[in-house]
Amino acid sequence: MIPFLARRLMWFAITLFTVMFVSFFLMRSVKGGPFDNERQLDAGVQATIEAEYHLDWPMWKQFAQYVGPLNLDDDGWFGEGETEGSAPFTGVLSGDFGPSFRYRDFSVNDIIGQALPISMLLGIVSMMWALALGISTGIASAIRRGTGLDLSMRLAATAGIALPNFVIASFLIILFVFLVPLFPVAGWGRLEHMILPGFCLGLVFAAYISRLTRTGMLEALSQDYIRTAHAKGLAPRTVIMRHALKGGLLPVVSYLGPATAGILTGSLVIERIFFIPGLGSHFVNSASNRDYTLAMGVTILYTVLVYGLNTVVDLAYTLLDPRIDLSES
Amino acid sequence: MDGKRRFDFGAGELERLAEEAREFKGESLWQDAWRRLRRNRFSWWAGVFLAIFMLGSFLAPVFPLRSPTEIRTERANLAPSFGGGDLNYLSEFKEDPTNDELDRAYWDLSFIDHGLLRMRMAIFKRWQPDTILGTDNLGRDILSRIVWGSRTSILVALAATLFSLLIGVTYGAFSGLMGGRIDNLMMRIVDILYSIPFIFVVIFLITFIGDRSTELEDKGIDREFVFYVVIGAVYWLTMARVVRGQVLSLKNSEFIEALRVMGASTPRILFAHVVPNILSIVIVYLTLTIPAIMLFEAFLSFLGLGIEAPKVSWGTLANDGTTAINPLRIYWWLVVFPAAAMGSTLLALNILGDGLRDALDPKMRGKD
Amino acid sequence: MWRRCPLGKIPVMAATSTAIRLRQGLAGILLLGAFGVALGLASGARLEPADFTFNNGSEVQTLDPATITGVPEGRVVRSLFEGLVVKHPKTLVPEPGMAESWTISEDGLTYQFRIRDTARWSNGDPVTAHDFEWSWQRLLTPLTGANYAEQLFYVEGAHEYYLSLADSDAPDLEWSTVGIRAVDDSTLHVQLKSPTAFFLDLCGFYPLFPVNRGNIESAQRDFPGTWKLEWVRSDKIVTNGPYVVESRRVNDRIRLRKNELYWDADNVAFNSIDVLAIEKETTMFNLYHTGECDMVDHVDSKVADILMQREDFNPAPYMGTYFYRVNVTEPPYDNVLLRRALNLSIPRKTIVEEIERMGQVPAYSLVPPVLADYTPVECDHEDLDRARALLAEAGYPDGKGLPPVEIHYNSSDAHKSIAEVIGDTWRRELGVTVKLRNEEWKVYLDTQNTLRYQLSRSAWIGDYVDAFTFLDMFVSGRGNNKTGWANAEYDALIQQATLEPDNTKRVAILQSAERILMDQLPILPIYYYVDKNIVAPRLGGFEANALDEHFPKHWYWMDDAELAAKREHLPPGKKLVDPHGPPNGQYSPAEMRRRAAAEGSNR
Amino acid sequence: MALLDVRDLRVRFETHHGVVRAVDGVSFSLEEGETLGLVGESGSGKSVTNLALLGLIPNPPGVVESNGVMFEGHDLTKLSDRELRRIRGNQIAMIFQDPMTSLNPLLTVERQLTEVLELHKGMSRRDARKKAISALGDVGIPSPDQRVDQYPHELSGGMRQRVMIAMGLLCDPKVLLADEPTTALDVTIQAQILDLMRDLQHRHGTAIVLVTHDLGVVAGTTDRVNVMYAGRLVEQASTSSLFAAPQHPYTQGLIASVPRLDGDPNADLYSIDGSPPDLANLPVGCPFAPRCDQRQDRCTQESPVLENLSSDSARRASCFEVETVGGAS
Repeated sequence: MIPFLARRLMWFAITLFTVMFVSFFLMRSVKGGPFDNERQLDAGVQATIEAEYHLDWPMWKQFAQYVGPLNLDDDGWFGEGETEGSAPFTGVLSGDFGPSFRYRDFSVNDIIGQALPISMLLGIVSMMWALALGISTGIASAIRRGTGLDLSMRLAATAGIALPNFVIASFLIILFVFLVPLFPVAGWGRLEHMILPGFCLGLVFAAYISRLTRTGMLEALSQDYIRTAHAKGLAPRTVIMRHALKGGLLPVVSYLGPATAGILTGSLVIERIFFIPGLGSHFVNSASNRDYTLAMGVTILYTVLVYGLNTVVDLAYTLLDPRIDLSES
Repeated sequence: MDGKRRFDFGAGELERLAEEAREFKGESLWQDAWRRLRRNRFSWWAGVFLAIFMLGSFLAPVFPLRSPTEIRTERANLAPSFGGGDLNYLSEFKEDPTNDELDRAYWDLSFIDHGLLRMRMAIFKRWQPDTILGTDNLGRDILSRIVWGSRTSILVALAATLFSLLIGVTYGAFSGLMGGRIDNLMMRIVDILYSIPFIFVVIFLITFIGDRSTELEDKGIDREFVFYVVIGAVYWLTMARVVRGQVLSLKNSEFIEALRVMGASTPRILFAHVVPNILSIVIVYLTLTIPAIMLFEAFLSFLGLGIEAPKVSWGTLANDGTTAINPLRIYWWLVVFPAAAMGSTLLALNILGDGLRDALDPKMRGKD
Repeated sequence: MWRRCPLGKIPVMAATSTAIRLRQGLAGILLLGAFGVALGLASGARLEPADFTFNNGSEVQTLDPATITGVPEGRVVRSLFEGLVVKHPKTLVPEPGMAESWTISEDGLTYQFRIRDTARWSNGDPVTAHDFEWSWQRLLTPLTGANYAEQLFYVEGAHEYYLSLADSDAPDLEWSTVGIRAVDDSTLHVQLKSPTAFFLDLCGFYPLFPVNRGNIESAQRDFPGTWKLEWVRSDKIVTNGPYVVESRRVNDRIRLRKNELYWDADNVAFNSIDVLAIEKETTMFNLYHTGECDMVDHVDSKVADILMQREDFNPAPYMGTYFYRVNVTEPPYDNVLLRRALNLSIPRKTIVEEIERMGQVPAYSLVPPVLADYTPVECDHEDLDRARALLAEAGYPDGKGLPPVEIHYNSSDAHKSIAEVIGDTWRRELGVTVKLRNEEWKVYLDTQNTLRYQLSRSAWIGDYVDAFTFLDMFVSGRGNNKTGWANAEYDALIQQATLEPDNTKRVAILQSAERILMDQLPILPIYYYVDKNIVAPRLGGFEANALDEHFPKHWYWMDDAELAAKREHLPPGKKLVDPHGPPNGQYSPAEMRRRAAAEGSNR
Repeated sequence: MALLDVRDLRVRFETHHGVVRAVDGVSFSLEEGETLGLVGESGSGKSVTNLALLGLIPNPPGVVESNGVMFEGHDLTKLSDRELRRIRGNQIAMIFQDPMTSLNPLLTVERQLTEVLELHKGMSRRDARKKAISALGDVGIPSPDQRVDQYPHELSGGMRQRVMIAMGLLCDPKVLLADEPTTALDVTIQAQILDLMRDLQHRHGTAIVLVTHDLGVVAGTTDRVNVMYAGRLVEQASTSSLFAAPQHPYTQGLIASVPRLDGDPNADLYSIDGSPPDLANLPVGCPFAPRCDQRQDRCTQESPVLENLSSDSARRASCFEVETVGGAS
């Protein structure tokens, strides 16, 4: 376990650095800057602002400053002490993601701190709903394989990935807000605000989970030990719940890592339609606003989440499947 | 026969085993899969539906439809209606239009499309049906936009899938064949690329390449091409992993071992034996990637980064449609029909994909 | 990372029974835990509804009045801060704000403002002339990064002062060289360089709003690295307007709370206002429709025809023009004949009637016709025959030989539709090929700034009520010119206008400048803007005006009687809708007092 | 009366390739405490017979018909699922060929043993655990109190089969259906397992149906033998008489192909030519005819029936070459 985590950590560091490096330079190579505006700034003012955020520095130095915690000054080398106007932030390694260029009254830490809990809450709601729906339909469809039930459930599951979620969301709003007024149309703060967006967001994942469960269950049900369990006289329900389900859900478990990351970043469409101040919109907005620091912040956050979640999933896997030995590699 | 027969493990026996393996995995695999696919009624019909759809989409210029770009604001937001005839608002074609005039009515079309359009004029003259599926806010014909949009969507999906296939298969196969440290390193790189939020990458690639479009267009690289490459570049990762896994398991399998013992060269093993085996999984993956890419194209349209006007795609249509949904008045035809076209195609692709997977899965062999 | 344990190797570690139980209960525990967290978070996030909620269109960049430029920022900042003057909500005529009175010298060069004694910051400190002097000095300091520093360049010595600070090589000028002086706590003296007819208007424009020196300097002291974020935080920011910031969440809402120390607090009705940052049109309209939002700042044109028949939607013209910039630096667009041909064949009527559909007016000039004293000079109206003739004269009969016309715009449905309609007409009527090129916002801006386009979609909205805010833009080499167009005669006329104290003569000079612009056509005007606010019928104190600026300070809920009276005067054909707000209204306290008095006298 | 009386058992699978008659008219009986061998090549229907007895053939595609599978006065094929489950694992237990796949890899040995006791004996988890440990001890597993908490993959192949046997014998069943219990094991382990089974049989008095293709196993373990070919019984005899004088040509072939220590080391080993028939397309006449070296014309036209030998009324065979009571040669 410990060597496994140590190795993970090492790769994590490498991955994180690579991601930071690539995103940083990728982002800067795109035209347009954070302070471009429809009303063109006076060239001097623009230069002043850019200098304040060190955008006039050579790229490598900006990167070093961003990663931190270094104290670079305007002359290009390690400065002595902080000077006025320099060092708008102390660097990622000291936990400071810097000020946002677009939302100038907030630091990236503030923004993530506000948005992450909301995204996580929405993510949890939709993930739970996706799991409940996906697993139950998946099991039912595996058990009743080849029947009408199987077919209709598979069709329903496939329908979840056959339409863009903004189309589904639009239909749902017409249906459950205007025709049958059950839910609020948009907004965030109360429990009933989460239901429609949670449903829309979870639908795609429910569809995938349902398919994975079905395949996993079919695989598990074809195993010899299921025959053994039947031969023991166990009721079909016990056979499925105790003997097949655990193995059948293993593919779902390994899907949870990417799925959770996907739910956090893929919520953009849902956030826009339902006006939810979550994290998803920052993935796109920060890029289109050239909000370099926020974009880097969410990218790093995403990397950490994906990596962390995958590690958690691998650990959970060992709890579910005793055959897996983490000390092997 | 349960060990009742003693094998003489000489070269001849190995040859036989290899032959058997090839036959089993190669030719009969396809026949077997084909048979099983035909038996799976839903997948079969999904396939037939798709084939018809693809053909229809290719033949779009032959259908008696208005140009998808023809704006008739006096006929905006018309509900679906039937009927037809030599309608007076049909003005786009003179008797014998030149290619330039055709391009003006549509966009820069290929010579094939010019030919098809002329064929249409020869068949239907100036006749065309009324707005069967209604018109949008600029009075453009929805049916025509859906049919022509299918071309863009299918093309984007196919091209991007093909591109992801190209990179993914090459990378994955190479990694799997090399094995060891190289494999490990190559897979680490894939892991790292996975960790970069890919929405992000796409937006950057689109803007990055987009703002160099003027220079690139001289080299024949337009926005649409960029689009294929960008999406393809994002989707190759999964492909690489899948292929690499398959190659690894094949590499260690008995029949490859047998071929190696017989002294078959690596390229021969690769192309004659490994590739056909990977193909099955690749085909399954394709039918599942195409829908994913179509949805992604729709997502980009939602962000306003989709296909450029005047061309249409299902993504732009679906997005246009949803903006027409509001509590005051629901131009339902603007969202229902594009959604239905997109939904049925993606559904069919998914069902076909499932069917192919079942048909090609060796474990399912001989079962139903 | 892991793989299945090979059969031969068997770790002889027996799992403890705890681990086994953990394995079996894992899924359940995880699900329960997640559900618990969800419920906990959900119950903690409840927020009481505000007295009034409106959509601001997008998240504000900052609350610092000196550095903002956008319309959404303006709406919020005007509720938080107040300048020397405030504008009348309907006529936009300057009225006393922080300054209770002022005097202007005969030559129009000297202004003397008297700050009102009751002017208070939200922390209780008095607002003094020194606050204005300090804030304006801050505005004129390049390090502040003020986009609108130029609005003070009409002041004596201000431009020179600014330039000397911006140029690191030149010696800095003393602040005393600038004509801004606090004579005492309540007297502010301003010396202008040239008679600027609209200087009073500028004093009500947000860059010239005062900010609290103590507020900024204490943040500067306590948070040296991050003071720029710190002083505007909702718990720290000190304001002098009708409202203070109670809370903020990015991409969600700003909760404004009535400032009880505001000098005119007695006339502020709403105790709290929520400012939403919804960007999606469908969503904002849906929220309005369900009553969760009482005012929406714009709507999708697809529903315009229905909305036009409703009492809550009354678009009115304002100072904005939609036009195409033409890059005149490169052939073939350096040919004025071609520009004229294109201009003569823009289907403006179709665009306003079929795409925009909210009563927009086809534009034939840069300056919109909403100014009382300025009649815009128009270019020629549509004439397809003449367009074809001009095109032939330019050397492209029937469009032959003309390379594809590329229309450049930023990604948006409306811009796309307009470009499509124009392209369609040019294609059919002129025989030219048209290519559309959409670009993501920042790239689009970059393309415009670096003149790498042929035709580019643009718009301009006036900053203050004067034609100058438009015409000044196309002086050669100006940052917002972005067409490469340079005309010495035009430049001279604009310069001449700034020096002319007589308004009638000044207008005539500006008109001759616009005549040059409309003759040379570096821009192709398309339509004039209308505001697109949907406003709850019960909302009182909301007036349409030439700048589409609105003042929450004046807003209140009408009671049923007043609403009924207002509905008496609706134009015919308007449908009534849900009025929003409480039936008994929520009048401003002053109005309540007046009514009570009136009732008393009746009795 | 026999403990288990199988009368004319037929199992067919309805597939798209046609109807596969996996078991075609098999009748036999099992006396208390005896060991009955069921021998044949793979695909001869012996495992299917076993599964059919306990109603473990999935339907569809499997269809089971018979004139009765009588166990203690009940016809097993007529029992409801619930009643049948009460017998499975309790009075008739089953152990399977491959202990690797027949044990659930995701559950501990304890869980897999105790669930049988909880189900059939209504024991508490604690008591069941004690009983499970002692049962593991009975089958010769060292330190059973530790092994009981392990997972199948942590045990060796032999141990796993011991666990299977322990599982089968937990409820002191009257009948143990053992489906190739030693096939997957090393020869030395095979002997140990067989000894163990014999030992346990003596102690518990369980009757065993031993399905195997290994004549060596049959010779050392069983009291009587049924030989199956292509879903039919071709010969029934006591073990000693079968080996002494095999009657059916197939049985003769089987016995001749076993290598003998006393045989000529240089002589080629005998093997039966050809391969077992396709059960979906059985040839007319005797199914063994195509491979039979004593084939007559009649063999390819008529199908022989299983009849008592005229020489030994305790034996039966189905072949025209053999002198039977009913058949004239």
